[in-house]
Amino acid sequence: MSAIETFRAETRAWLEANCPESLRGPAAAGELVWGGSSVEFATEDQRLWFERMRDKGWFCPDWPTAYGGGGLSPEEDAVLQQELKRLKCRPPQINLGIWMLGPVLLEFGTEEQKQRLLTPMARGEVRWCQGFSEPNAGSDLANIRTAAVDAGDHFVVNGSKIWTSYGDKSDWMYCLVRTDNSSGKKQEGISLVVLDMHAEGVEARPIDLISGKSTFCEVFFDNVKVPKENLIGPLNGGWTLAKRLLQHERSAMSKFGEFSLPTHFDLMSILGDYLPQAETPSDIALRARAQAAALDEHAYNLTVQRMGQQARAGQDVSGIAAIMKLVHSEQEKQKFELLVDVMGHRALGWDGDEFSEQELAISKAWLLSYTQTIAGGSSEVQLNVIAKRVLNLPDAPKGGAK
Amino acid sequence: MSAIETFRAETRAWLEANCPESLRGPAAAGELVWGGSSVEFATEDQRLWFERMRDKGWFCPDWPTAYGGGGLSPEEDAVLQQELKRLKCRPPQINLGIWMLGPVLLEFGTEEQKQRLLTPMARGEVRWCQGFSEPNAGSDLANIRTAAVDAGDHFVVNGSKIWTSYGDKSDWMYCLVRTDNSSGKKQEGISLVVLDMHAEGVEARPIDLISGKSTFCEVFFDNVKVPKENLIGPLNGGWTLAKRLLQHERSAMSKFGEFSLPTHFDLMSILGDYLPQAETPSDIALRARAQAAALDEHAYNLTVQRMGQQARAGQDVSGIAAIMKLVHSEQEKQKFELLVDVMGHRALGWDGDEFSEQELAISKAWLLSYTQTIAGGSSEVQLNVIAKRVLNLPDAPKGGAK
Amino acid sequence: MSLIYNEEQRMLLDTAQEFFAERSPVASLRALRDSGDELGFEPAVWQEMTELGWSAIPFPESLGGLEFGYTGMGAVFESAGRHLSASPLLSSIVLCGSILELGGSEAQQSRWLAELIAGSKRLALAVDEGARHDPARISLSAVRTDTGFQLDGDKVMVVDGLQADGWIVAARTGEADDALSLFIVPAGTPGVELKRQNLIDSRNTARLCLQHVQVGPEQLIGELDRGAQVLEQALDRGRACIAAELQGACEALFQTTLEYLRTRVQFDVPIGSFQALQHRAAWMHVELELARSSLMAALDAIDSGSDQAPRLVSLAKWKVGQMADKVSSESIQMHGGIGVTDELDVGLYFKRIRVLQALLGDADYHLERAASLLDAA
Amino acid sequence: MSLIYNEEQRMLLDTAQEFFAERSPVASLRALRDSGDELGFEPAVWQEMTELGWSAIPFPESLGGLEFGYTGMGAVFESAGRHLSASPLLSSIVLCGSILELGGSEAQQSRWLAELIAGSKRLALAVDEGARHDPARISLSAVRTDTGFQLDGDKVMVVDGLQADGWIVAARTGEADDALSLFIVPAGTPGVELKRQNLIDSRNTARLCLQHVQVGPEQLIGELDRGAQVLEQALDRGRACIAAELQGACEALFQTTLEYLRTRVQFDVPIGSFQALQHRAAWMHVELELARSSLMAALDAIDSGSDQAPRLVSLAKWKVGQMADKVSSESIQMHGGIGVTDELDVGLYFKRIRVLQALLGDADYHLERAASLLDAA
Repeated sequence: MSAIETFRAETRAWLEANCPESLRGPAAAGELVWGGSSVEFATEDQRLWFERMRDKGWFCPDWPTAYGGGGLSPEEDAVLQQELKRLKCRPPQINLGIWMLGPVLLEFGTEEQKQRLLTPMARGEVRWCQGFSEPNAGSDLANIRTAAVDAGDHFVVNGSKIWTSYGDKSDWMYCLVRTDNSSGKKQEGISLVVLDMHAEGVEARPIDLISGKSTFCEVFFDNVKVPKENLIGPLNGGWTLAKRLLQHERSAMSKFGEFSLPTHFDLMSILGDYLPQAETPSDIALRARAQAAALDEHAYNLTVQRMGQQARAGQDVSGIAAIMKLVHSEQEKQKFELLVDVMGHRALGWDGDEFSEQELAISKAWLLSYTQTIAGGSSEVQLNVIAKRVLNLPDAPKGGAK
Repeated sequence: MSAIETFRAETRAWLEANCPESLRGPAAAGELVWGGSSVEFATEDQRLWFERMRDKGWFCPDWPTAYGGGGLSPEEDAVLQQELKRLKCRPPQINLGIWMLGPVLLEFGTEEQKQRLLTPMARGEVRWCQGFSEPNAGSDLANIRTAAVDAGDHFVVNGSKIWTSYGDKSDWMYCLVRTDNSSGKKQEGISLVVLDMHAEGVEARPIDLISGKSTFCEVFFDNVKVPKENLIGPLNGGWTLAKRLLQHERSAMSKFGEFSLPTHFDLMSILGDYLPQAETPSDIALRARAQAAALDEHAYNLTVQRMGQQARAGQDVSGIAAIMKLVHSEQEKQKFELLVDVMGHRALGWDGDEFSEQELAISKAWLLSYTQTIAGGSSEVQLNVIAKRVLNLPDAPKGGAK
Repeated sequence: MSLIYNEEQRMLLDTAQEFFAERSPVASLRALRDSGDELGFEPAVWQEMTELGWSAIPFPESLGGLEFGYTGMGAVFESAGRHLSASPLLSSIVLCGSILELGGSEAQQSRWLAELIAGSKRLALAVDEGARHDPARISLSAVRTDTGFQLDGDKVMVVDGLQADGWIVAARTGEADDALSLFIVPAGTPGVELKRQNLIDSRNTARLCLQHVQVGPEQLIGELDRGAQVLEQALDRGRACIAAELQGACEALFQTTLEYLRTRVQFDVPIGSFQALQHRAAWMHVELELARSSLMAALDAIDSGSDQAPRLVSLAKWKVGQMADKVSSESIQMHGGIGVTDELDVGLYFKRIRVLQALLGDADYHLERAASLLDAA
Repeated sequence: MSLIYNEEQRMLLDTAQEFFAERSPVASLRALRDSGDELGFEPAVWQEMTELGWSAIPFPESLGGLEFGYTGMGAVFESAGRHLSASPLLSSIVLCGSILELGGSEAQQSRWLAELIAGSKRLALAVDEGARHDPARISLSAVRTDTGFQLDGDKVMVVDGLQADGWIVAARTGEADDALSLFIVPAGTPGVELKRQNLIDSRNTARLCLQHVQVGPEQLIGELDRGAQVLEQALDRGRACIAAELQGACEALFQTTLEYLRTRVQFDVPIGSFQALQHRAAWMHVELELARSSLMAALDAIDSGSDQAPRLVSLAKWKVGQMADKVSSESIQMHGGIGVTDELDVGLYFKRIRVLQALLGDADYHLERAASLLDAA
């Protein structure tokens, strides 16, 4: 047996022995464990699985053991991922720091920073949030105004961030700040810092959305002191690091999505509940519209599969990858619009006993679907990217996306 | 009885006595008389009506009698138009010169030009065509390259025009030419000239469209001599005149449309023929799509009416007027797409006995409908105009429409 | 056919715009929502509306009305829509008032109509039973008893049903599709229960549950089994007014969106200079104009007593509804991130628009109705 | 499920691209059209295609085929679509060849199949009767006689029907929806008349009129009344190949349009820099990608003998058809004035695309079919 086969056998055995049965298979919303200083476990199994994986260093299996990682080779890491998937093990924790900041710190951080920041991160002791978007920036990410002013051994940060997921529950933030206003090009003069969310002058307020309470926060900085050793990478060189971070966002999001039970509402089955027999012409026409949407969703799922096959065959998938977020978010919105047509006022409930739990969940998901075509790169930005990078259409003399 | 009432009574009596019965009511395509040197009459009635109206000066009732017009006051002209409409008299001739060039000549022409050009025009002896569009211009009308070079007492014209209706059957053309290349702004350096289509070096070739033969021509100029007295308005001042001319285009087109039998295909009645009973779900859904399109057409027709009422009430109609061409041409295209869905291969015929006359007419009209969203200001240009002039959205730093 | 407001109607429109802007702006709706107010409108505002005579607009003079017609009513609804102003004008005046005007006995009219117009009493109409509007499928039953009628069944989407002084209930009294009868059920009648249906628009919407509810014969409106025609006529007036409210809401939302496009700067230029957004905004303008024409035709057809009124009302509700779906969706998207927060009013417009779209028949319902009325013609 | 071409299929694709580009470019179609050629394809090109083995691709080795499958066939059709290349590959090989392979007797197979593959004979399939494809409503009748069968009725949209060596005719032989039988009618049989249906795509399309046509019992394919299943299976293969041809045509047209957007200058900039056009082009790209995935799934399902094949074929024909309508319309509009002239090839693509969209079931037909197959599953 080769070394890697041995590793596979051992890993499989360890997982089978150590991953509690109750944590195999997808988790319902709210049942995932978020690592951090105030980590909470809903069950004893969750605690066990968290601690066992932590102690193996397998929160970050491919990081060096020096920083709390598992020290696995890429081949071993791949085997571990396969075995986790085979057993349908849930991730022992969700941690944006590990998935997004971690790789950038490994690449760009100083030795001191790696020691100080990576080790507790790898032990799941710190909950991280992201401070990129700002109220005035929108799709124009580089339009950063939150200022970090040099004050000798520290920066003084003033400004605000928006769309910070779980900003009110996080321990630390990695954050883009403006450290130089003199350049005409706004991508210059931006720096990446990490800051303590418990520091004086930091306030995180959850944002109310059209769908109600949300996990997004607006975060305000009022003369927040950030020690200079918390600058990551070069001063004014943050834009490059930010782009690198965002490259990790997609895979982080997909990891998150893979393990949470999808709150997927199946159009045709709900249609079957509310419109069991389409008898009138308008019901028949409505059903046909729904069928078309369901077929389109099928075409999208086939495209996900095809992208995977092309990638494995070593073919360029940039043209397909560029459509995925756009298509998925627009199809979801379209699907909920159809559900509202089908369900009538049953999909227009806000709260109260008059509507079933599923009906209220659909109303909320419908309203939230409007967020999905805006957040994480609006549909307009996606279309611009396709036009320019995939179709090679010429740049307008000036301008870009909403 | 007031003078105007007397005029109305006399006019009514004259029309009733002189407009042949056969020329009351709309004309089928091809049954209209086109004035010009080789005017043709399909019936003796057509000749009579043409000559009688000509001799009254009523081809151009509101022009001065000095130039062959009828010399009517605006009030009298309005009465004449009402009475013509009351009796449903067809226009005695179609003449682009009278409708479009005439008013501009009256306003900007020299006395000599009015004498020389207006009088035969007013007698229906000259058939005029328009030479504005060029192959490289498209929606960018000012991008005129056909050059008129000063050669002492005449210009030498080289270049070509496209989309000239009936260029091959016309006697004269009014034409935009470039007389100065030195300006950076392309609207400058353009002049308006009239030229003899029978002159040496002029060649008009009908254009084949995707729908088959068309009445549009491409017109080529190979060292065509144009005497300087044929320059209309100031040298290099043609762009202002061209804009004025185009203002007359809409009313000219509507006059043309008003009197020709509309080749209108009624969606719901054709649907009734080809899909008398919508039984399958797909047929029922298709019928619902057609019904929606028919309702939209109804909304458009109501909007035409509303625009008229607002205009008569002295209200601003620019916001409505700006949508008319866009909506009508897009709805027509949409309607034919639906007809193709309804009629299946019966709408895909090109020629031959295997298809009825109406089926072949629908196929051609469908293909031609693709021309309508491009010609006379593409849908993209219409949308730009609405965005900028009606909605006051800001200009892009640079750019415009396709 | 007149498709524009005349001078008097225009004056009314201006007055109403000013009134709602001052007395019932969007902030009022937000306050009602945040306080969880069950009534869903401000009684003082409603009182002022009645004093301005708006509750008397549609009724003949003989019944204490102004005979100003539904085009005038449309002007008021349009203005209310612009500011998302809540009042029982639809439920108590247009719907229930119409039923009493068209089908009520003199006794019923004298008992109720003056008080409805004065705003001292309110009635609410109970029609819908299923998830979507479909008066042909009413199943709530009314059975004749020795002393009158017994009503049993549930109604949903009863607009302004909570705290009303009574309800007009459409009940099935025979097997034929249109064998419907209309009954007044005064508040306080035993067996009546109300539940709040808290919808996304935060208005007063109720489920009305009737269990062995006894009403006297004097509560029957018009003849037994013959209520469908009066009901449909009243519903059509309501639908036209809803379309007017939708049109007003969409025009206001569109103006807000245009203003955002003109002023919001990204990538160093106003986002309204991006051609893709310009073209989409231009299409929204197109839809608003087409919808406006359909709306005016419907209001005019009601006022002129045209037999085309039902078809034109369905055309209007369909076209305005189509437009409203598009305008409300696009407005959120064009506002970007801030558009999905509760901070802006965009979401409030969106939610009210979507409820109005569903109310008394959504676009699908009215497409089929318009088409079938055309086939029948 | 494999949704990408494997290496061998990719090589075939490259070969086919080169072959059609050189031997049957769009100019060939234009020439055939302008000469009014009734055959609609070039026999020499067809001969070369058979020599390259493409007519043998789908058949088992036992029948003289290459057993290369329909994914491979899709590669050839896609390439033909890119260049609008005409050949009887669909009619004679995919449709009629499949019927003989799936349902033919040994005698029938040995009489026809080798010659079809060699290109020395051609058969054409006669299915459609109405304006739109609907095999469930076939009414052309075949009645048993002393000597065999008598066929009476008309067929339309018979692809490559003119100058064929025979036709496979789907006839009704019983009252049940699927009581269909398939007959070979050799050319020269008395009572057969052909009329050219000159469609916008200038191909060989015929009306086939059968009047008291007598065929012997040896011309019946398979069992009496049991033809529907073989027919549907052959049609599905045809539909998948049509979808492949459509996909190829649309991809080529889209490339042409992109090139035009990049190079055509108006208002001093390339029109492809206008954001409104960029976004529309991006949506075309999206549709092409979704259609491509559906197409590949259908081809793979046929090759793997999946019971999902009919549903996936309908998904593909629907999705590719939807995409094709959009891409063909937008391509004309984006080319502006020159796009509606016959000078450019855009119109030729448009016309062929629209005929292919209608062929063997348009998007509406396949939406319903895909949905009903899902319901049944």
